[in-house]
Amino acid sequence: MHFDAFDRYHEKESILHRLDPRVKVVVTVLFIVSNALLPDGAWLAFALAWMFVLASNLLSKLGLGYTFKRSIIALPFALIAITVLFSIPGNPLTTFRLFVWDFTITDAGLLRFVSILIRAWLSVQMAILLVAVTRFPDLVHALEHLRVPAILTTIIAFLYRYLFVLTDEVFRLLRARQARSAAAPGSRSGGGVVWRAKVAGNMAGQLFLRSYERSDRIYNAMVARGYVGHLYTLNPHEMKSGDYYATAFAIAAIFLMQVLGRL
Amino acid sequence: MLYAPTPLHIPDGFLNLIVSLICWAITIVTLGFAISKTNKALGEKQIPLMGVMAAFIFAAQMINFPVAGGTSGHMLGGALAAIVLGPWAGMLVMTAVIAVQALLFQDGGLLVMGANILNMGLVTAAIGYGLYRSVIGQSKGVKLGMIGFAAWLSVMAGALLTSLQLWLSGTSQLEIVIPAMMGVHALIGIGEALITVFAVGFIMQTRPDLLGEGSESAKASRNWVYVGGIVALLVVLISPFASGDPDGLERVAIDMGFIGTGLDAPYEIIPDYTVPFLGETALSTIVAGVIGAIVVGAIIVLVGRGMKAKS
Amino acid sequence: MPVTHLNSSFAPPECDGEVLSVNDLQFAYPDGHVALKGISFTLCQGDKVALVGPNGAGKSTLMLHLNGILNGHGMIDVAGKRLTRDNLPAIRAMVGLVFQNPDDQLFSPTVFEDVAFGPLHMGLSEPEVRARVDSALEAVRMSAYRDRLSHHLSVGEKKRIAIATVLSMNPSLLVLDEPSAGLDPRARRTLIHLLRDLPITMLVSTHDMKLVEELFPRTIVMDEGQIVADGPTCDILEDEALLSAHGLEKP
Amino acid sequence: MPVTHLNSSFAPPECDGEVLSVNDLQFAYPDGHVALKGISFTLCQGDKVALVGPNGAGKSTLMLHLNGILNGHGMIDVAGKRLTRDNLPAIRAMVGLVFQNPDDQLFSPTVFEDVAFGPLHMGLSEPEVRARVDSALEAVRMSAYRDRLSHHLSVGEKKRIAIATVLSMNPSLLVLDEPSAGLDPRARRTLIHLLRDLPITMLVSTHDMKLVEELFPRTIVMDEGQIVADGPTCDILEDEALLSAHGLEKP
Ligand SMILES: Nc1ncnc2c1ncn2[C@@H]1O[C@H](COP(=O)(O)OP(=O)(O)OP(=O)(O)O)[C@@H](O)[C@H]1O
Ligand SMILES: Nc1ncnc2c1ncn2[C@@H]1O[C@H](COP(=O)(O)OP(=O)(O)OP(=O)(O)O)[C@@H](O)[C@H]1O
Ligand SMILES: [Mg+2]
Ligand SMILES: [Mg+2]
Repeated sequence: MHFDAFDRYHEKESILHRLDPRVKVVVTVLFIVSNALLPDGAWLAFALAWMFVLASNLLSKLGLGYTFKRSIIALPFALIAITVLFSIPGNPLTTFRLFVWDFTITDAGLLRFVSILIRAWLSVQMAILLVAVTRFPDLVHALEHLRVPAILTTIIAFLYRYLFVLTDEVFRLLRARQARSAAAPGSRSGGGVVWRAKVAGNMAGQLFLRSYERSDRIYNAMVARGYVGHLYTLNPHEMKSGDYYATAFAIAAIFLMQVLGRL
Repeated sequence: MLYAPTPLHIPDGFLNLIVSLICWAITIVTLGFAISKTNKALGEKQIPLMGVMAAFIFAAQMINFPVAGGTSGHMLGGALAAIVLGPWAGMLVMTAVIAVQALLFQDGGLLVMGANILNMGLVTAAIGYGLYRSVIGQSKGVKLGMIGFAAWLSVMAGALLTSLQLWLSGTSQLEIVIPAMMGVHALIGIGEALITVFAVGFIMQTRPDLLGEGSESAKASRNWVYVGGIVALLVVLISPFASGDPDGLERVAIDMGFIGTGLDAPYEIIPDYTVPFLGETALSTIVAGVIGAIVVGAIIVLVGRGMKAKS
Repeated sequence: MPVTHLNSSFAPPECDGEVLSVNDLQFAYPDGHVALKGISFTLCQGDKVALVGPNGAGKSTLMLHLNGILNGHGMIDVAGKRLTRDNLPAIRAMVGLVFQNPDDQLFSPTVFEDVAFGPLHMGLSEPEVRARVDSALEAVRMSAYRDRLSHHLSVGEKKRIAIATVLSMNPSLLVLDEPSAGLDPRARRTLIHLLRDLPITMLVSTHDMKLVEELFPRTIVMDEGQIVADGPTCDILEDEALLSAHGLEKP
Repeated sequence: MPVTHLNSSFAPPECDGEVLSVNDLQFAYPDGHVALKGISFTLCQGDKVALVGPNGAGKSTLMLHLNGILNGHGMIDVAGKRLTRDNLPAIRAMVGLVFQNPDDQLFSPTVFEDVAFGPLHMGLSEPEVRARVDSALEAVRMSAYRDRLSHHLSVGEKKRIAIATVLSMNPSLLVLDEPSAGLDPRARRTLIHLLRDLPITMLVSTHDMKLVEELFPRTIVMDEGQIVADGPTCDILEDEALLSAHGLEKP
């Protein structure tokens, strides 16, 4: 059994795929920060940001709607923001009654709500695109170059590698449980909630032990190849002229959004 | 669903810049401590151990159990990570997990990652470890009971912090978000508590040596008990105020110096979601001009480098 | 492309009660990979059948269908009962599935708890559960291991406990995925004796052609999601062309 | 008690340069379990030797000693160099150890990084590292996999990359722990050809007696922490009493 469902990278030949991962990380973060800075109702800037996302989609050769389709992931969280519809003072738009309470939607509330959603939606699309055009190990290298402490990037690299091994293991455990979740004729299947939680807890404990012992074996494998507490890597990336131009262009575009948003 | 996003992973866009940056600042300082502590205290063996443990926490979050009506319980793992690895390593492991969830699955944003790490990684580990340390040397039953309470409370604390951040950002209304989040997470926390208790019980039964009870000095241990206890106390004190009487929370918050006094609505710390220095004053025009110049300068430098680099 | 050998189709001599019948089973994984392309076969009461084929042939995928963990298109009947969502729990009580890696099967801290999981989940009474556990451990000759921690057992011991975990459910059909992998010759020999002596219908996937030759009168060969041969083991092991076309070897 | 068969002690015909010599090696795990009880043997330049024995015999424990991951009492010399704390790095560059499970060995996200790990830690220059990686991948015929992600590979492919990770260190001695476990017949065959063609001294532990017969002129039998026989494979495989006393079987 092979669990590759977690890979978000999409193999393609495109300018964005070839761009240095550092550039992609920096531009994505700048874009998300810029979104957070845009005032409510900066429609022109939102539109420009959206164009930026669409253009990136096109450049990535993944298709214009690629990130759009996957961006619904942030939507459920919108429930949390729904209260701003009623709570911000402004001109009432409509009032409706739910059970015993009256709710009044104000224009300022609506503006805030829509703006929050747009910001989230634009940001999440950019993040989706980042991992679709950058292989995860390259992303980790970029973080290393951007001065994220080595201990964290190393943990992340191991996490990524063993994510697949251990989730495979979890799925096989879950499967084993499922396979024996039977019912005798005429009786209700399954024990109480606490018993079921105990089974899940035992699985977690079992998985912990195996992970722990695996880490021992990995350590042995590392030592066998000369590891003495320090990790060395080759730098596989080099900034080319195109990378600098792309960064310059993206910064200009993001600055333009900020200016437009405040006009 | 292979991978169920929990309501604690805040996406980008739901916290404003200032709150995001404050959370990042707290997170970075804490992580800085954690890194220097782990670098000092632990051998070379710790690198693969923490990496695989991070993968373990990630995978363990997928172990669920049917509760009722098609819903299922699963766990966050912050308390478990801290109990089995110690607080600092536990925090680093949780940070890696949250970072990968955000980077790879967009479960939680990038700019708000500082907040997410704070809520789900740092506070949960501190509470989990602190409360667990307070019962070291007691009987197994007492230990497991306290572990369950700690796990439950760690989820509640995460939910409380998330609610406060959303409120400070002007995204949610306090008197709605707190009862909603705390209510939901009181239930989620029970799942967390059960799985954590049974998982630690399993380890106590099979490899008690891994729980390393004697590993820390008495003083460090006592400090963690204080940290855990204080955070726990805060959560217990704040949540009923918050859910029952929002004005009460404001009073508590102000008394404790949480926020400056005299604010009409607390989320107007950053009025209207704009950054203060870009108002309609002469000063802001100058600032805007300077920023513009910096941006243009950066672009020129980059283009210059681009011409120099070989293509 | 799998080469289908029609001449080796095979009519079982006599069949006193069908235990399993699979009809035109098709399945694609969520990522679009078509793993089963129309599988049909039947198992009779008491049959012991080997399922062989190269890595990725779809053997494990097929086995996961037999007690409804995966569900593709097509029909599966176990002891005359159609496999549907409604009688899934009943089917699971009849089909005992043992995974390749015993570590996947054993998730509880002690042997007893693991063997008791199935019966407990079936809602049996406590004395009944204890009786089932005892007789299952007896059958794999591991009664002395009742209270041991699963974690500390050797691979061969784990394998036997894994079989006990499904025997305790009194299955009518035992489905084993690569039972001999990773065993030393002695443990493998013990396993062979154990399987030979168990009076249950079984379908066993394996890469161990020697095991196939020794233990199973009938063999099904799968490749690329299809059954490419089904017949008496002796005939199949003689067919060099068939074996080499599907990455197999004569023992 | 292991039965020691002194008559099968064995003087190698000729030896042009000892690559490995182990003398009275003893080891106990921290929990007190004595896993090695005085092991002595030598390997000559170009020898390909099988190490067999039942589960728990101490094969893996012995292998972990050969490049100093564990250290018991006794003497180990690799190419004339005594294994001590001081020349551990030099010894590790000479002894390439491949673990049974390739998932334990391939800990980097990409194939390139994994194969480069050893040379990088030896402090080689960047062009040298790249050249080593290329020739190691060439040797296991996996050059096309350089930039692949490790977790996407099949078991057979992972196994080959695991061998490449130590070949890149130009070892004088290759130590493989159960290389054929879990491979299907085709992948197993490919591995056999690969091992046959590698011109390096190797010590290989395995449960696969057929592999022993096909590939190794000399066999060492271990049981309960001792060497109970060491001699030409053909002699050992004929000695029924020896084999059955140590849970082994003729292929
Ligand atoms: N979860 C999954 N998602 C997508 N494809 C899968 C998944 N599991 C298996 N596959 C693919 O389905 C095919 C059949 O896999 P299966 O595990 O049934 O093979 P198998 O015959 O059991 O092989 P092996 O002998 O290696 O165990 C393979 O090509 C495999 O890559
Ligand atoms: N970390 C450990 N602590 C204590 N005992 C151990 C440890 N690892 C192995 N042992 C014990 O040492 C003995 C030798 O183990 P070893 O792994 O070397 O056997 P092996 O010959 O490789 O067996 P297999 O064929 O199953 O791989 C066994 O009895 C085993 O239980
Ligand atoms: Mg399979
Ligand atoms: Mg071994």
